[in-house]
Amino acid sequence: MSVDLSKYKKDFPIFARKVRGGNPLIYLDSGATSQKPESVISAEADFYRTINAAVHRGAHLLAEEASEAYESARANVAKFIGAKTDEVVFTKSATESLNMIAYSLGNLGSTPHISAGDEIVVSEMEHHANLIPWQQLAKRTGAKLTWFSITKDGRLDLSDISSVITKKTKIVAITHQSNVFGTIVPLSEITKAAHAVGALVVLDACQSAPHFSIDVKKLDVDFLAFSGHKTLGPTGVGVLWGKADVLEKLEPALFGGSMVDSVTMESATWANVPRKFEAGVPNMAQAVGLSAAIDYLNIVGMDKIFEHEQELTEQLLSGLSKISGVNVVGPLDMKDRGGVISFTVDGVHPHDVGQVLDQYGIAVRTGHHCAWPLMKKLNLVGTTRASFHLYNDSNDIYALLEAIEKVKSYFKVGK
Amino acid sequence: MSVDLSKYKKDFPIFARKVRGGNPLIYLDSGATSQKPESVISAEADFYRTINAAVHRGAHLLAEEASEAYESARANVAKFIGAKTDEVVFTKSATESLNMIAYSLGNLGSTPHISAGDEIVVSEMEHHANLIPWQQLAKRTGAKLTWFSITKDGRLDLSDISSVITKKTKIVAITHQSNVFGTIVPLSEITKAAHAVGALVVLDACQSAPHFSIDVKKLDVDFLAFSGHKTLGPTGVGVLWGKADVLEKLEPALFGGSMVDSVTMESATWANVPRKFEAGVPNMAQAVGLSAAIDYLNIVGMDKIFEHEQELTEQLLSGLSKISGVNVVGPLDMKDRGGVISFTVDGVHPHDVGQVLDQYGIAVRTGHHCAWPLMKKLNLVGTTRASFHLYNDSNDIYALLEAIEKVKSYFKVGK
Amino acid sequence: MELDSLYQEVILDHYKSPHHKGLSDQKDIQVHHKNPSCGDEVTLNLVMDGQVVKDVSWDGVGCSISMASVSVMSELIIGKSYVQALAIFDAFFELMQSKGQSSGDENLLEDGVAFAGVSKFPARIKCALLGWMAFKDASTQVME
Amino acid sequence: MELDSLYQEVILDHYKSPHHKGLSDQKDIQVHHKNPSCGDEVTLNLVMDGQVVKDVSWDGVGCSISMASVSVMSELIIGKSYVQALAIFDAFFELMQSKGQSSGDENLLEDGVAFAGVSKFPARIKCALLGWMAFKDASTQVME
Ligand SMILES: Cc1ncc(COP(=O)(O)O)c(C=O)c1O
Ligand SMILES: Cc1ncc(COP(=O)(O)O)c(C=O)c1O
Repeated sequence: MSVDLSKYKKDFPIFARKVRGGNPLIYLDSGATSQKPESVISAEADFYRTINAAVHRGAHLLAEEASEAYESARANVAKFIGAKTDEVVFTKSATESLNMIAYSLGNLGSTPHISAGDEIVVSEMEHHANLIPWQQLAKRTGAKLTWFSITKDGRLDLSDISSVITKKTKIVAITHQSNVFGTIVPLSEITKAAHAVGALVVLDACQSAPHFSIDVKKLDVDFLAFSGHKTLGPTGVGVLWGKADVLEKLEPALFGGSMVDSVTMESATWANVPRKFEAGVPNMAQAVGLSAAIDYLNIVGMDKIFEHEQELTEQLLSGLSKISGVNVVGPLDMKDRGGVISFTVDGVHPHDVGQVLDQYGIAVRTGHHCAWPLMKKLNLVGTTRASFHLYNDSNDIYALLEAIEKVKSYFKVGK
Repeated sequence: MSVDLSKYKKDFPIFARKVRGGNPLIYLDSGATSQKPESVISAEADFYRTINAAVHRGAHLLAEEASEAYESARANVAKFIGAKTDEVVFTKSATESLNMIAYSLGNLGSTPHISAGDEIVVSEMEHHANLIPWQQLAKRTGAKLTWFSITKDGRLDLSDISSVITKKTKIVAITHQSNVFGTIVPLSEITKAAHAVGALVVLDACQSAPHFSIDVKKLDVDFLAFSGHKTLGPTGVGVLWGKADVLEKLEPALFGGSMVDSVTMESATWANVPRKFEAGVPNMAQAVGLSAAIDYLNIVGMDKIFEHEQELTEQLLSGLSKISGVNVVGPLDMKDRGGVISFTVDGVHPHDVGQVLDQYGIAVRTGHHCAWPLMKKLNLVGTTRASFHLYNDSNDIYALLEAIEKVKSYFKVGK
Repeated sequence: MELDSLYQEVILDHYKSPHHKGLSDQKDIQVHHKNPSCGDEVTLNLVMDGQVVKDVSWDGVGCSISMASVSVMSELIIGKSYVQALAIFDAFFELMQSKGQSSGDENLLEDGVAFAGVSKFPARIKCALLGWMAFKDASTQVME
Repeated sequence: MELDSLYQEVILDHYKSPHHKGLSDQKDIQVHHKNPSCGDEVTLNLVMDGQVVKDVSWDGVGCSISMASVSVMSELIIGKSYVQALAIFDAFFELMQSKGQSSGDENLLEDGVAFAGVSKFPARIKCALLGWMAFKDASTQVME
C-alpha cells in the first residue's frame, strides 16, 4: 500500500477489545457509524469536567469558556468544509439537518417557499433521510416529487436531466456518495442544471464529508448536511451548512430559547443566522467533540484518507471478483466511487452472511441500508455492505475475503 | 441541615477547578444546566470505547450490545418517570421534544389534529421553548393561542380557569415548575379542567424532573418533556414521553432511517412507537449517559434531593429578605416552590450583579431567562437567578449572600 | 462454534426445503408481516375448521432463521386445536426470551427446539418470531 | 481586583449620570438596537449636518457597560465629521477585540479607553458595542 495509516489505529480504544469468538474486531461498518479516537472521547469528557455551562446565557466564567469552545467548534467545522463560520448550524444529526431544511422551506415567510405546482427532485438512490422529508414536504405543500433513475451499474442516470430538472424545480436534493453503491455523483452537471432554473441544491454529504476533502464553494451547492458520528465524532451532533444569503431568507424550523430577537405572548422574531436555527441549550459537548474529530482528520489528512480508502476499495473489489457466486452491487471499477462496497452471495441471505462474518469478528452491515426504493428497483432483499475508514487495512480485506469463503462453505453454496 | 448530601460533591469533577480570581467554583446555575458526575461522563466515554455501533441496524456483536445499552437506557428513563418503556422517545433536548409534539399535532393524519377554531392554552410564565412552538402551531393551523395570567406573587392565576380552558381547547401546555419564579404549578386543577373538555396536557418538566420524583400516571398528563443536561446527564439528549395510546395516533415529525415500516419513492408508512419518533442513528452515547445520570439520582434519592434543595431555598429566601434593596421575584414562602430563586438589587443591573458575583467564583444566571413576556409583564429588564442541585450546600448560600453585599458596596447602592 | 448453536441442521434443512410454502387458494384470512429493520416479509394464509387449525400456507423472503421458523411453525400447528396452537406459540415465544438458558419443551415444540440457540442472538429473535407473529395475528383475527 | 479593570470609575460615572440621554425632537433617523441574549436595548436619534455629526441622543435600558458606553460614544462623536466618527468607531471596535492586549488610543477615544478592560470579558463586549452599532447603523443609513 502506498499510504500507510497503520500508526493511527491504536488511537481508537475500541480495537483493544475482543468480539465474538474471542476474535479481534474487524470493523467494516463505518458507513453506519465510525469509531472514535481517544482525543474525541476525551474532548467531550473534558468539556463536562472543566467548562460545562449553558452557552450564550450565563454571566460567569464557565459560561464564557463554554461559549468560546462551542463557537470555536463552529469555526473549525466551517473551515473543514470551506464555509464561513456563521453559515454552520449544529443539529443533532444529518437526518435533523435535512428535515430542518425541508420544514424551513415549507414555512410561510421563507424565500423560496415551496408550494403547490413546485417540483422537488431527488434520486432513486437516496437514503430515507434524504427522501422522506421531501415526500412529506411535497405532501404538505402540494408540490410534486420527481427523481433521477439509476443506471445498471449503480450510477445516476442523467440522460434525461433536462426533463427531470425543469422550470418548476425549486429544490434538488441529492446524495454526494451513495451509502449502498459507493458511487460519487457527478455533481457539477446537477448544480449547473439546477441553478440554471433557479433551484437550490441540497447535498447529503453523510458518506462524503467523513472520507474526502470538501469545499462548499467549489461544490457550488446551497445546503449541505453530514453527521458527526460518521466523521469520527460523537453521536448526537450533525451539521447543517447553508449559504449565508440563503439561510437568511429562511424561517427557522425549531423554536425556543436563544433563537429569538424578541418575544411577546402572541409572536416572536428571530435572531441572526446561525443562532435562529439553534433553539435551546445546544449539544455543546458533542460540538466540541466533533471539532476534535476534525482536528484529528486534519492531522491524518483528508487526502491521505481518501487515497487509503481507494486502495482498500480496489483491493476488495478485485478480491470479490475472484469469488464465484459473489456479486458486487454498484460500480465495479474505481471511477468516481468511494469506500462503500455492497455485495450479495448467491444462495445466502445477507443477514446470514453478516452473522457468519460476525463469528469471525467482522462487523458489516446487512439489509436495505435505509434505501428501500433502491432495493426494490434492484429486485434485492438486501445486500451485505463493507465500508471503510482510516483505521482499516489490507488485513481486514484478507480476513473478509477469507470469511466469505467460509460463509459459502457453511451454507454449502457454490463450489 | 437535616439532609447531608456533602459526600456527593466530590463525584463532580468540575468542582476541582478554580474560577475567576482563583476562587473555588460556587455553581448556582443548575437551572440553566447541571454539572455531571464522573459516572455519567465515563458512561458516555465507555460507550464509545467499548460498544460503539449503530443501533438496530448492524448484524454484528457491537450493534447488538449498543442496541441493548440504548434500549436499557430507555427502560431506565421510563422507570424514572413511572412510564412504560415504549412510551419514551429520545430527543436532543426538551426544546426538540416540545417542538416535535407541536409539529406532530399539526400534521395531517394525527388525532387530534389541530386546526382553525381550536384553542391552545399556555401560561404567561412559560419558557420560550414551551411558548413559541405553540405560537407557530397556532399560526400554521389557524388555531388560537390563549393563556393563564400570573398573580402578583408569581403563581398561576387559575381564578378564570373555566374561561381559559374551554370546549374549544385541544392542548394545554404548561410548565411544571417556573424557571424564573421556582413556582410549582397546581397541576391537578389544570389536568382536570383540560381532560373534562377532552384536551391533552403537555407538561414542561425541565425544572421538575431533575429535582423531585415524578410519576406520569399520578400527574395525569398526556405528554412530558425534559432535558438530559439539566438532569446531571449529557448535553444533546432530551426525553419526550407520551401516553401510549396518544403517541400511537400521532404522525411523526422527523423523517428518515429506522422509523419506517415501508417506503416507496412516493410515500412511506411508519414503524411502531417509539421507533417512529426516532429518525436516524440516535444519540446513543448520550442516552446511555442519561441513564447513568438517572442511576446516580436514584442512588442519592430524589426525595432527599428535593428536601435538600427545599432547605437551601428556605435559607436563601430568609437571607435575601434581610438585605435591604434586594427583592425576590416570585413566591416568598415555601409553599409549592422549588430551588430556583430570582431577585433584583435596586440600582444595579442584573448583568452587573452577575459580573461581581462571578468575581467571587459564584456562577448565577442573569437576564430574561428565556421568558421575555413574563419580564415585560413584571416590568423588569431581567433578574439574577440562583438555582440549585444536590451538590450545593449552605456555604454556597452564605457566599452568595455575602457577595450580594459586596455588589451593593461596589456599585455604591443602599446603605 | 457458537454459530452452530444458531444454525442447527434442522434450521438449514427447513431453509433449503421449506414446508407449506406457497399460498393456498382457500383461506379464512391472509396476513402480511414484516421486519422493517431487515426487510424480511411473510404472507400467511390461515384456514380454520371450527376450533382446529386446518391449514397454514405462506410465502415470504428472508434469512434462514425467519424462513425456517415459519416452515417449522406451519408443520407444528397444522392439525392442532386453536388452544394447543396458542400454547405452542407461548412456549416458542418464551424460548426466544430465554437468553440461551432454556433448551425448550421438545414435546410441545418438536423441531422448534432447534431455535433455542437463537435466543442468544438478540438481533435474530425477531427473525425467528416473524412467522409466529403472523400466525398469532391471523388466528386472533379469525377466532375473536 | 480583575473587576476594577472592567468597571473603571469613568464607566460608573457615565452609568450614574449618562450624557445625551433623552431623545431629541429633531432627528434625521431613529434606530433601535438590542442584545437579545441579555435584553439590553437602545434607541438612538441622529442628526447630521452635511458631513458632520450634529447631534446624537438616546434612550435605553441595560447594564452599566452598555449604558455608559453609549453615553461616552455620544459625547465623543457629536461635532465630529462622519469620516472622523467612523475612525473612532473602528478604533473602539478594534479595542473591543483586543482581548486585553491594547489600552486604546487615548487621542482618538478619550474616555472610551476606559472600556479597554471589557475586552477581557467576552460576554460583555456586545454590551459595550450596543450603542456604537446603533450609531454605525444610523449613520450608514443617512449617509449612503
Ligand atoms: C422551563 C424550561 N423549559 C424548557 C427549557 C428548554 O430546555 P433545553 O434548552 O434543554 O431544550 C428550559 C431550559 O432552558 C426550561 O427551564
Ligand atoms: C447517505 C446517508 N444519508 C443520511 C444518513 C442519515 O444520517 P444520520 O442517521 O446520522 O442522521 C445516512 C446514514 O445513516 C447516510 O448514509
